[in-house]
Amino acid sequence: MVQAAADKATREVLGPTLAKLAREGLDVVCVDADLGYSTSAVKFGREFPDRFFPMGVAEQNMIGVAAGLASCGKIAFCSSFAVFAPGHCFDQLRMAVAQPRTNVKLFASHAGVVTGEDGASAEALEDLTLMLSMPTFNVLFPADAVECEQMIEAAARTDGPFYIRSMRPKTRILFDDAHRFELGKWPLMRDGKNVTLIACGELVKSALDAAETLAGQGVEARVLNASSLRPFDREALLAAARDTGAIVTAEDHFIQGGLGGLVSQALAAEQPTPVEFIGMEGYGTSGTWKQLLEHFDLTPEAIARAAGNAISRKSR
Amino acid sequence: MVQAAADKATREVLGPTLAKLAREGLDVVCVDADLGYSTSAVKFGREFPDRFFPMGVAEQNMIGVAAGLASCGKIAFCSSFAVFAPGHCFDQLRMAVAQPRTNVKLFASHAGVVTGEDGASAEALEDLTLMLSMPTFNVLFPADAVECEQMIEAAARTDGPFYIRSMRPKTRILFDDAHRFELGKWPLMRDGKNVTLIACGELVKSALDAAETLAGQGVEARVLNASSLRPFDREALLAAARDTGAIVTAEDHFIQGGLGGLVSQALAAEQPTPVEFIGMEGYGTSGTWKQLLEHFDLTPEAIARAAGNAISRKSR
Amino acid sequence: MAQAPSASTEELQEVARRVRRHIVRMTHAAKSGHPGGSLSSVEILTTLYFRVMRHDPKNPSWPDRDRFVMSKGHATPLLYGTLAEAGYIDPDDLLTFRQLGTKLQGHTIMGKPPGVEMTAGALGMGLSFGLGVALAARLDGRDYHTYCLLSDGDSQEGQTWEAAMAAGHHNATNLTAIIDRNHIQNDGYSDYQRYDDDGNSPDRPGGWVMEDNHTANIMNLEPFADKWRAFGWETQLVKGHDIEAISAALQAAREDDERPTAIICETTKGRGVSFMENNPDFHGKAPSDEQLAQALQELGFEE
Amino acid sequence: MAQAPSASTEELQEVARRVRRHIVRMTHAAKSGHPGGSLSSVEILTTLYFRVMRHDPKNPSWPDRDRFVMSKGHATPLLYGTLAEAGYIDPDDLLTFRQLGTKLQGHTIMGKPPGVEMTAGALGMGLSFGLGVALAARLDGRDYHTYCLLSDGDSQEGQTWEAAMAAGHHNATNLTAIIDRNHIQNDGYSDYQRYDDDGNSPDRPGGWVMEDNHTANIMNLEPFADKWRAFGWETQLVKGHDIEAISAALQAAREDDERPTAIICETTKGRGVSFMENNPDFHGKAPSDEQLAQALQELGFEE
Ligand SMILES: Cc1ncc(C[n+]2csc(CCOP(=O)(O)OP(=O)(O)O)c2C)c(N)n1
Ligand SMILES: Cc1ncc(C[n+]2csc(CCOP(=O)(O)OP(=O)(O)O)c2C)c(N)n1
Ligand SMILES: [Mg+2]
Ligand SMILES: [Mg+2]
Repeated sequence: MVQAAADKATREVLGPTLAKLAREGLDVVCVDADLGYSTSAVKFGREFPDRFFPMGVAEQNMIGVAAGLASCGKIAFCSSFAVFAPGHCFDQLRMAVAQPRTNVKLFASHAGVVTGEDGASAEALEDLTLMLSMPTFNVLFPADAVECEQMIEAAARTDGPFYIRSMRPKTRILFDDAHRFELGKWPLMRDGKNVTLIACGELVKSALDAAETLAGQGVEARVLNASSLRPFDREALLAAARDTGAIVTAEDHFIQGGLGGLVSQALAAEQPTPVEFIGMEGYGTSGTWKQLLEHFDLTPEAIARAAGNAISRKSR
Repeated sequence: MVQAAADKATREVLGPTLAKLAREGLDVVCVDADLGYSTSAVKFGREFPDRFFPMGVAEQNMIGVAAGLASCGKIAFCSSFAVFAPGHCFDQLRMAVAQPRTNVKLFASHAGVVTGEDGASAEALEDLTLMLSMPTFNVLFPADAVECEQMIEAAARTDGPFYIRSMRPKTRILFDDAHRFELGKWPLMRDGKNVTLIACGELVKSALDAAETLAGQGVEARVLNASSLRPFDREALLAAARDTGAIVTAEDHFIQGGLGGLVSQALAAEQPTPVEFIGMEGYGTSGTWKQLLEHFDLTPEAIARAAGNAISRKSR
Repeated sequence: MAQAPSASTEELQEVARRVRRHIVRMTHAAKSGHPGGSLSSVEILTTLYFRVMRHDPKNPSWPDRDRFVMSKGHATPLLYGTLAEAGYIDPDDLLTFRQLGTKLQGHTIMGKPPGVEMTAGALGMGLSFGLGVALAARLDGRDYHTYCLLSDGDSQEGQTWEAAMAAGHHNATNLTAIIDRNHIQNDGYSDYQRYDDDGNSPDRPGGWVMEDNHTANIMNLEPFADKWRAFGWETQLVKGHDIEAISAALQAAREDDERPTAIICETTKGRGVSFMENNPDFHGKAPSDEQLAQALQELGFEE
Repeated sequence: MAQAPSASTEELQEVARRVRRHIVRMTHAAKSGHPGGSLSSVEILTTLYFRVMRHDPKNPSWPDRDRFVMSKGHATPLLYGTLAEAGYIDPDDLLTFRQLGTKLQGHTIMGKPPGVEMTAGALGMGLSFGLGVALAARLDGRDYHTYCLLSDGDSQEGQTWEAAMAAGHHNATNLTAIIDRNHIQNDGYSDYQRYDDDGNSPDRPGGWVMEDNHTANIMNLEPFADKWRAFGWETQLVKGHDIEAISAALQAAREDDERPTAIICETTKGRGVSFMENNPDFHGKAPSDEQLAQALQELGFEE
C-alpha cells in the first residue's frame, strides 16, 4: 500500500475537498472560528465565499450557527483546533448536534502532542474522549491525507453528526488513491498471528514500523488502522483477539477514554484479552513534534516493546 | 452498615458542609451560576455572604473566577448541574483548573437519568467521562449523603482539583456516621466470592439488593462502592478479578467512558476478566426517576441478571 | 395557514387565556415544569403564531415558513400550549407532558412534535441557532424571518453575545431577538428592580442571599438596550403583555433592513396567576391542586 | 522593588526596545511563536512592570503584589521578554523558548517561571480569572490591583462578556482590562479599518476571503468602547504605543473607585519591525535569518 507520495498533513485536505464537493453540487457550507488557514477551510471559502461564514474567535457560536444552517438542509461543516472544538463548545455539540442529530460535521486539526511547540494548552489529548461521549457522533481519525479526504466526502454524503480528527504536521501517505474508506471498517495494514497492533492517526505508520522490527525478531504482528472509532470494527477487533490473543493500542491521545478505552471495553464485554497501551497519560509540553513523539514514548520501539509485553501475558 | 436514617439527596449537603468548614476557619469561597438553591450552595452563601459570588447563568465565567480566587489562596468551590459543569465549561476546567492544578472544587448536581422529568438535555450521562479526561482531577461520586459530606470535606482539605458528582432525588443512606471516606479506596459493601458488583452512586444500593437476590440463588456476590473514580482502587479491583473472576459494573452514566470504561481498561492492562455493564447507551428521556431507572434497566434485577451472565462467561 | 392570519386583538387575548390554562394544567398534571417563565411570554407567542408568523401546521417543514426558535427551552408548557392552539398538537396530548413515553418532553426537542424548531434546555444557545437559520435563508434566497425568544438567563450566557456580535456583523436583518425580560431567574431576582426592599441595603453588588429562599441582584443586565445596540442591533422596548405593542414591534423588526432587531419585552413572570406573579418560587414549581383551582378561576375557567 | 519604580519615559522606551529585541530573537530561535501580537503590547507591559505595578521579582508570590494576567496567552515572547528585563527570568534562558524541556513554554503556564500568573493559550479566559483575583483582594482586604491584557480575539469570546458583565455587576474597581486593539487576528483583519482596500468592496459583511492569504472583516468589534460601557465599565481610548498616555490611563483606572476600567489601546500589530507591522502573516510566524537581521537593525541592535 505504501507509495512514494510526498508527505502531507491530514488538515490540508479539508478546504479543497469541500470545494470539490460543492462543485459537484452538494449543499455544503462551512462555519469558521478564525482558524480557517490552519484547518485549510478558507480554500473552500475563497471559492464559495457565500457559503463560508467566519464567526471570529467564538467556537460556541460556530457550532450553534452550523446547527441552524443544518436544520435548513445544509451540510454544515465547521472547523477549529481539536482543543477548542470540542473542548470550548462541548455543550453546544451535545445540545445542538448530538441530541437532535443535526447534519453537522466538525473537522478538528492540531490534535495530539504532534501539535508541538505551542505546548500543553494546544495539544488536544482528550478530544476523542469527548466526542465518543456523544453516542450519536461518528468519530473518525484518518491515518493519512488520502483517508482523510475520503472521510470528509463520506461525512458530507452521510446524514448526521461526524467528527474528523486531523493533525498539524505533514506525515507519510499510507494509502494510494484506490483505497476506499468504509465507515466502521478498520483497514488491515499488515497481517500477522502473534499479536495485533491497533493504531490510529500518525501512529499507524509507527505500528507498521514496529511490525517490521518485530518481524526481524520472528514475531508476526497484525496491524489494524482504527480510523473509524465510532462505529468501530467489532469484527476485526474480536478476530484480532481470537487470532492473536494479545493486543497493543497506540494513539497520540490520552490512553484513558480514547482508542485504548474503546478496545478494552469491547474486549471486556466479549473476549477478555491482554492489552498494552501506547499513548499519553499526562499533559504535553513544548517541543518539535518528532521530539515529543520520542519524549512521550509514542514510537515504533515503544510499540514493539509493548507487543513483547502483551505476548508474554498471553498464557497467564 | 445500613441504618434507618431518612432518605436524603447527596446534593443537599454541599451548602451546610461548606458553612461548617468555613466556621472551622477554612478559607472556603463558593462561586455560583444561578443554581445555588438546587445545589444547596446558597446555604453557605446565606451564612457567609462575602464568600459567595453569584455569576448569573455563566458557567465559563464561574470556573474562571473560581480559578482566580484559588490562585490567591482560596479553597474555591463552584457548583452547577452536571450537564452544564463540566459540559458548558470544559475548556475552562481544562485550562484554568486541570493544567495549572488550581485549588478548585466542582460540585455538580442533577447527574444521571434520575434527574427525571426535564428529560434528555438535563440528564448528565457523560460528566464522569469528561472529568476523567483531565488527568489531574480527583473524581468522586458518593453513594449517599454521608459519604458526600465526607468527600466535600476531604476535597476542601486536600490541595488540587476535585469533582464531586451528586444526584437530585433523595436516596437511601447507606453509611453511618462512623464511616470514614478514604480517597482511592472502594468501600467493601458486602463480601462474596462468585462475582463482584462494582457500582457507584445510587446504584450501590441496587447492587446490594441484587446481591441479596443472588444470595437467594446461592450466588455470593461481592459489592464494591466505586465512589472514588480517580484515584481508583486498583488493589480492590484486581483482588475482585482474582477472587471472583467475573465483574459487573453499574452506573447511572454512559457505559462507555465512565466506571465501565475505567474498570475495563484497568483489567485489560493487568488481568483480563469478563465484565458485564449496566448503564446507559443512549440519551435519556422524561419520566420520574424511578420510572427511568426501570425503563433503562438500571435495576437490581438487571444487575443480578448481568451477574449471571458474567459468571457464565468465567470458564470460557 | 400559509400566511399569517389577521386575528383581532380580542381573539388573540382569548388565545392567550387558553394558552395560560394549558400552562397551569400541564405543569399541575406533570407535578413539575416551569409555569413562571411560560406565563410571561404568552402574549409574545400568541402574537407570533396568530398574527405575525407565516406558517402552516399542516406542513411544519415547509421551507419558507417563518421560524420560531425558543432559546429558553424550559418554557415548554408555553410552546406546546401555543402549538396546540395553532393546530400542531392535539390538545388531548398536552397532559402527557413530561411523562414517560410522551412526545412532549420536559425541554424542547427539535421536531418533537413537528413545529418545534430547536432542541434546547441549556440556556444561551438559541440565538446562534437562529442566526444559522437566518443565514441559510439568505443563502437560499428565501424571505422567511427567524424569531428567537430569549430570557434573562440567556442574556447572561456569553454565547448569546457571541451570536449577537456575529448577527450584527453579518447584517442578519432577517433575524429578530425577543427578550422576555421578567427580571427573575432560577435563584431569584436578576436585579433590584422587581424586588421589594424592606430595609435591606440594595447597595451590595452581587448576590445578596435573602432569608426567604431567593437571591436578589444575581446579575444585573442593565443597561440592557445599550448592550444590544453596542453589538450592532436595533432595539425596541415594549410592554410585553400588550399584543398591539408586540405586533407593532415585530412588524417594524421585520421591515428593518439595516440591522437585526432586539425587542426587549418588559414582562411579569407568572403573569395572569396572582400568586405566581413576580414570584421566583414558580420558576420551576408546579401548582398544587388548590393552586390549580385558583389559577383556573383567576383565568376565568371552570377547569 | 516592592513599590513601582519611577523610571523616566526615555528609560522605559529603552526597555521597550530591548523587549522587542527579545521578541524577535526568541521567535527566531524557536522557529515558531507569535511576534506580531507580542510587539504590539510592548509599551503596555513596559509601563505596567516599570512604572505602574507594585511587584517584587525577588518575591513573585508576595500576596500584596499587583497582578498582571495575560489572557492572550500566545504573547509569551512579550511576557517572558518583559519578565527578563524586570528580573524574573535570566535573559540567557530566553533562547530556550519553546524547546523541549524549557520552562519557557509556547503558551503561558501559571508559575512557570514564577511571575507568570495564569495558564493561558485558549482565548477568552483571562478576564474571568482576573475578576477572581480582584474579588479575592476585596475579600482579603488587600489593596493590590489586577491588570488583564486582552486581544481582539479575546473580545470575540463570549466568556469575556460574561466576565465583563460580572465585573461591572460586582463593582470590581480594582480590576483593569487593557485591550491590545491591533485589529488583526489569526486569519487576517478583524474589520476594514487597517485593511487597504484596492477596489474591493468593503461592503460585504463578514469574512471576505482575500486573494493574498488573509481574510478581511472577520468579526468587527466596533463600536467597541460602547460595548464595555454597556457592560458597566469606564472606558478610555489610548494610543497604545505612547508610554505617557498609557501611564495616565492606568493611573486613572487605578484611582477610579466607581467602576472597573477598560483601556482600549489602539496599537499596530508587529510594531517596531517594518515588515511585521500591520501584517497578519506575522501573527504566528517566526522571522527567518535575514528577517531577524533586518529586524534587529531596525530596532537599533547589532545582534
Ligand atoms: C446553561 C444553563 N445553565 C443553567 C441552567 C439552569 N436554569 C434553568 S432555567 C434558569 C434560569 C431561568 O430564568 P430565565 O433564564 O430568566 O428564564 P425565564 O425567567 O424566562 O423563565 C436556569 C439557570 C440552564 N438551563 N442552562
Ligand atoms: C479559544 C481559542 N480559539 C482559537 C484560538 C486560536 N488563536 C490563537 S491566536 C488567535 C487570534 C489572534 O489574534 P488576537 O486575539 O487579536 O491576538 P493578537 O493580535 O493580540 O496577537 C487565535 C484565533 C485560541 N488561541 N483560543
Ligand atoms: Mg427571567
Ligand atoms: Mg489582534
